[in-house]
Amino acid sequence: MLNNLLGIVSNASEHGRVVEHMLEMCHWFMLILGAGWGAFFLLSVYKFRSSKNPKADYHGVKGSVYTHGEVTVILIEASLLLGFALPMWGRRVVEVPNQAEAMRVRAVGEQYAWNFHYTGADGVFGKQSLDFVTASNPLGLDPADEAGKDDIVSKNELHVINQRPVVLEISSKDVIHAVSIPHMRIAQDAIPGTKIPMWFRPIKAGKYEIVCGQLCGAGHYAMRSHVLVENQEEFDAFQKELFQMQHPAATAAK
Amino acid sequence: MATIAPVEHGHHVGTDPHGEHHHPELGFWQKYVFSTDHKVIGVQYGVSGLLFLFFGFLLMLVMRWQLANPGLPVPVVGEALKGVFGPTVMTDAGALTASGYNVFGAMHGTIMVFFGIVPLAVAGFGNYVVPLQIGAPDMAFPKLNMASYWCFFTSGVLMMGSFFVPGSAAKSGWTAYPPLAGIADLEGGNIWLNGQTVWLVAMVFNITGSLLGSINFITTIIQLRAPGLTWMRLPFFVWAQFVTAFLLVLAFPPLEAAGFMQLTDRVFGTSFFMPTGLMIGQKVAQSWSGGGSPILWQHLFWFLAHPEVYVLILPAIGIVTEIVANNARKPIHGYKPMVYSLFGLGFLSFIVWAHHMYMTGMGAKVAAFFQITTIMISVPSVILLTSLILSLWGGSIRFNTPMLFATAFLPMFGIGGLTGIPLAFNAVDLFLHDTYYVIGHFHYVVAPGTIFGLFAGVYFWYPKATGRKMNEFLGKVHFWTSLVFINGIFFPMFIQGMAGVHRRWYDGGATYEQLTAPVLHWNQFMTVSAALLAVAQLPFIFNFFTSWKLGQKVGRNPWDATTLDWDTPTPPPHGNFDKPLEVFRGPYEYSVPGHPVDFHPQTQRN
Amino acid sequence: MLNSILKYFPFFTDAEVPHTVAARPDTGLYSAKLGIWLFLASEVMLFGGLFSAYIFLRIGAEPGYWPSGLLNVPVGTANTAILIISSVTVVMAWASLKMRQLAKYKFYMLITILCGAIFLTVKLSYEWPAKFNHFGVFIKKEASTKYEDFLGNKHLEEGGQPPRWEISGHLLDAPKGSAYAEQAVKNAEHFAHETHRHDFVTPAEDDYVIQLDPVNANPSDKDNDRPHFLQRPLSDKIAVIKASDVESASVFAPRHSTYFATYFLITGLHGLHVLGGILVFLYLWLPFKGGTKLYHSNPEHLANRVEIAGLFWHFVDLVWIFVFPIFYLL
Amino acid sequence: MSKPSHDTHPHAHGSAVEAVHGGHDSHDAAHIAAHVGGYIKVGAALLVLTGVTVGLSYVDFGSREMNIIVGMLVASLKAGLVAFIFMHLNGEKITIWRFLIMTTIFVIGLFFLTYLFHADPISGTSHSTH
Ligand code: HEA
Ligand code: HEA
Ligand code: CUA
Ligand SMILES: [Cu+2]
Repeated sequence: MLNNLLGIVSNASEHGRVVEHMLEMCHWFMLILGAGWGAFFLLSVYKFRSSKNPKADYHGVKGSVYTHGEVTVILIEASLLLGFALPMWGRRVVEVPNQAEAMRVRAVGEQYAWNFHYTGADGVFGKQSLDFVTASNPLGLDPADEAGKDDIVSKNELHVINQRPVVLEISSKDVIHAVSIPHMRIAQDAIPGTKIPMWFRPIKAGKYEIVCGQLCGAGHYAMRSHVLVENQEEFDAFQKELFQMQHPAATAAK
Repeated sequence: MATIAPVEHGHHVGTDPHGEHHHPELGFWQKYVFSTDHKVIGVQYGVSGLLFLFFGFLLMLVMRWQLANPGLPVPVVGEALKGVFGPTVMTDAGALTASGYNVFGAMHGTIMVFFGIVPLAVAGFGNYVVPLQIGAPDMAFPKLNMASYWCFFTSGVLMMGSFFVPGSAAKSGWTAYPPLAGIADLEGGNIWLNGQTVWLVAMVFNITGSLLGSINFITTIIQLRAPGLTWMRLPFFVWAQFVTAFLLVLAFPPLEAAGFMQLTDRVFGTSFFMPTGLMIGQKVAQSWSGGGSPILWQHLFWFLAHPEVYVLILPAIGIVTEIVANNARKPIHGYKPMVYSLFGLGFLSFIVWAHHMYMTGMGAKVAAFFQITTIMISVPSVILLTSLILSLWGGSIRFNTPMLFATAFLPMFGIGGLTGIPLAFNAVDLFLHDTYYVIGHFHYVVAPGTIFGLFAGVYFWYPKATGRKMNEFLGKVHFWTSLVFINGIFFPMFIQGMAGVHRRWYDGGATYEQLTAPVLHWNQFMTVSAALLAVAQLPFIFNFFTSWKLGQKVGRNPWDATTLDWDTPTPPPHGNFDKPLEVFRGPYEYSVPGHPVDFHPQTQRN
Repeated sequence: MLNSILKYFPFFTDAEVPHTVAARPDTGLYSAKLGIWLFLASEVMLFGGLFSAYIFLRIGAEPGYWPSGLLNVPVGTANTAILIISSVTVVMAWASLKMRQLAKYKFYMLITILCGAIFLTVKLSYEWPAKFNHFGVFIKKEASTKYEDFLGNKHLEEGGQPPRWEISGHLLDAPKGSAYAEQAVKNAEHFAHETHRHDFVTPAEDDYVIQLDPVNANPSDKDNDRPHFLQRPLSDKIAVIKASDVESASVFAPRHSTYFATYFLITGLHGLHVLGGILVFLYLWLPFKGGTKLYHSNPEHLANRVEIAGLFWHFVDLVWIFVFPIFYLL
Repeated sequence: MSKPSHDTHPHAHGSAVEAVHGGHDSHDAAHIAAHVGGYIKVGAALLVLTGVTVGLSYVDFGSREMNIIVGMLVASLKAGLVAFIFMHLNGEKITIWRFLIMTTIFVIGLFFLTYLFHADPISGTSHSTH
């Protein structure tokens, strides 16, 4: 509720609900704490202004209510931490969905675009090498590699299948970018030289913006791409279309 | 030494006729420019800090214009800006370019943090007030003190000069993350004379200045306390400076090391932060041998930069504490827990740094560690803030200008601090990282937080430094307008952040139609608030300069305060004190039951 | 007024700040002593940052990209000994002053300064320049089998050792009249040209002709599995390496590899500290107002200064004690 | 830091006694003279240990890591000698000890945590090249 009041974007991923829930609790905690403190603060300021209370009391507040207050704060924070935050992160980084269940996509950033690399039908990424990189082969796919014969690469559009987990293997060619998809409640830096997996499970079909979440140069603000959450048929159609475009020879042979 | 006879003295409001000193007159240069007197150096630092703050604010005004009106020429001054900053930064029509936006953003952050707040809060107030409050004739190493300022000055000149090198100043954020910062401005340019390289060199000078200053502070506080001024009788501001100085001494050097490394990456082609196979355009970058790690920079940077944020806030908390005690006319509630909290904060701030790096792919163990420490660090902050709020209870609060700013500091810091809590949780930070929510979080702590604290300090100690008070009416105008407009800038940031608006966007988010549609209109509101905030500073600037000559004259102790800084002639002479000192009690003995007046100075025997 | 303060702070110096010479009773310290230790604490963090970067990068380095045994161990050992001796002499110099033996002080201080100077001279005249004559080529992994004769990766694998991707030696020393002479001269020209501009080379269009280091000349020799104490001369074997097989090539300059980058940065910064120390010692040794002249007016003050400078010097020695094994031996 | 510190080490120079008298006295000088022989012995030990470091680096302790650990242990021993004897840390004042201990904790944190970051990435992270 508080989240909505603050205008949070709608959620489109499974774990997003948990994130939202946690954020909601944080905000309630902050609101109550802030309101309590604020009320006390305003009361003190009003009640003890010198015109009304010309003589100050050397001893001030007595008793230890405030110690209890502080202990409560600590307890609430600790429970948020131990009850939600830590387990959640543990799940996200350890329980990465397996090969069979999830779709794997490589997301490779460059100034100022995203390349999304799909395995194609065989489920295996083709070999890549820096030597093969050209403008038309931005990921340096080895043309001789069998596993790469059915791979496809899409620019600035990530197609995923509704309800099926996606593991993004995020990396970058030049500087640090970040894949941030507010609707999916995820973000991960794209660090050159490192490939980091990050996963989510979309639960609502639609087209959502992917933000480049790290300053990457003058074009950073416009490095926008989209994630398209589709059903299986739409996805297959997309895959086929791209395959025909990127492997004209193979298509012709068939 | 301990047996020296304590000196009786009575009520000592009013100037001391014997205040002037008996030293040989120094020339102008020695007295005001290359001075080793802590007060002169304090004023030098303070005024430099204020000017840099103002400049950083002006940069931000141009940026805020751009955010609200993407691509439109800056009104009135657009042409002039083009003339000054050149074509990288401004278009012919006088609008900010995308590079220019990044230049201004990086420089706003750098200038505000390292050239504005730290010099004003730590070095300015620290230099001026600390020796006075502990009853010392000067800092422990006066020459080093001077060297510190001139190191800082050099770094300031370099940093400002960097606007005028080819390609303009640094444009990779104040965080200067490589590889972006490593490759910036190198192609075709001069490897030495370009924004990022000059930024690094300037930072090395800045850091050196800070280190010299901090060593001096710590030594001074340990060695030069007046007799009887035991540790638990120190004014809280001194404690705050003490811990701050330790943060600087121990956290800055790793950044200095990192600065050297980025420098050699840029000029000697080493690859500390450059991974193998880096491609620029579609070509493998041959200038680096590879094998480095961009993440290493982030570790070394945040190892400093997290303690640095406490460097920004602690002096302000110290100032606010002084002013709250003085104007509530009662002792601080929980002085000792506050001191322990300071140490807690100081200690913990060294082991939380990776909460800025949740996005870099950390595993469950490391993430758990840093989340736990980050949550732990909020506890001492809560104690500090709670103690301050409780200190108001039962007081007889005088709402003069310093007190207004100090009072407003409390809820403002509260909002900033509270919004830090969701960020501390890794899984939530996934959603909020690098959005305007973060920008809102930290501006609440640094702008209406720290800056208000510093304004309070300026109004409070101005009479000590100049012998005249600043105008109360103008002060109140300054306060109320600033309070309203500054919230007008920063509160909407939380709303934008929740909607997914990210920082460092040249067009304020116009490209991302889907995300920003519901909240884009706030940009206008915030920008107008920022402009009005600028107008609201005019009374302050006017007041600051005119009161120097025209303000109401005051004596030694215009605020009826208890600490030693109010026990010197106003303004204090070279050597500071005109009488032997001995301290008999804690710093905030206000409204002591049975005492005839409502304040009991530390030096008064009974 | 001044007098009344003076009475209160009996140890006023010209800067009018107490505790510059004599200790404050409750801390037992004179200010500069505290100051230098704080400075050293910050230095610990500075070198700590650098060493932690070293560890981070070394752990992250792929096998075969962190060379060892390239530095001259006898020279390094000698330099270590020299620094240690200077640490002894500087503490003796301080002790002599404390015992008010000016002549002895001057003698020990002189030795300290000389040791520092020798250390730096060895660095600047031999150790660093030697690196700039030495050349290494990292072979692309795909191409490494072609150069198995020089890399010996099979042998290394059998012994459970990390692979080797680098071939090193002298680029300029192809024997006159040999089949490669012409090629070598061409490379030399290209190379010299490049080094003068920056201290790194972009791969030449031409192939590299290298007179090999003994290790690369004989990579499968068990003898070469561990670095040698004494460096052995170049072999007279020559390798020709195709430019297209090269991943990166450079003299042993900072640019060469992350190992050399850290080596030059840390030893460079350390060298600057040595230089700083020498200058301070010179000042304290010569009859300046703050130097030996001070002995006659306030010997304790001079002793303090020497103590402070000495603490700094010991710290510089202490850093070297770690630098030496890390870069030379391990 | 709140109480005046008392020397725990009787040989500490710059003691409170000296401070009050403003410096040197014969008592002090005698102490120093007693130390001088010690300095030379420590210097000799350091030289020997340098030799040991070099020697040990040619002994195979089973793995490179072990060799590094052994090397670092010897280096730490040497560093300890320099710090405690030459830099007089053994008799140093409590004030200095306090912040040096802090410094040590933070440096170790810096080393350890950055290392941990390396050792504990999100599972499945890979580094593409060297
Ligand atoms: C002075 C500066 C300052 C201070 C004090 C803080 C304090 C805190 N900060 Fe903040 N922070 C910054 C400056 C500061 N920060 C900056 C500059 C950045 C961004 C840098 C960049 O990326 O460019 C940042 C970013 C930042 C991040 C990274 C976000 C991201 O990039 O994704 C995180 C995450 O954990 C964080 C957490 C915290 C926490 C937990 C505190 C805690 O210490 C807060 C503790 C305080 C409280 C808990 C308040 C207690 C008060 C009450 C309980 C009373 C309430 C009363 C009323 C409302 C009347 N901060
Ligand atoms: C101490 C730090 C500090 C301070 C005080 C401020 C103050 C302000 N900041 Fe800034 N800000 C940063 C540190 C700070 N900022 C950092 C680190 C970043 C990130 C940079 C990056 O992305 O790399 C940032 C980024 C940042 C952004 C995001 C830009 C982007 O990501 O695209 C915005 C946007 O509105 C902003 C706005 C403001 C505004 C309106 C103020 C106002 O509050 C300013 C108000 C200032 C005053 C009220 C003081 C004026 C001074 C005087 C009046 C004194 C004059 C007196 C004499 C001359 C005697 N800041
Ligand atoms: Cu890519 Cu920002
Ligand atoms: Cu932080």
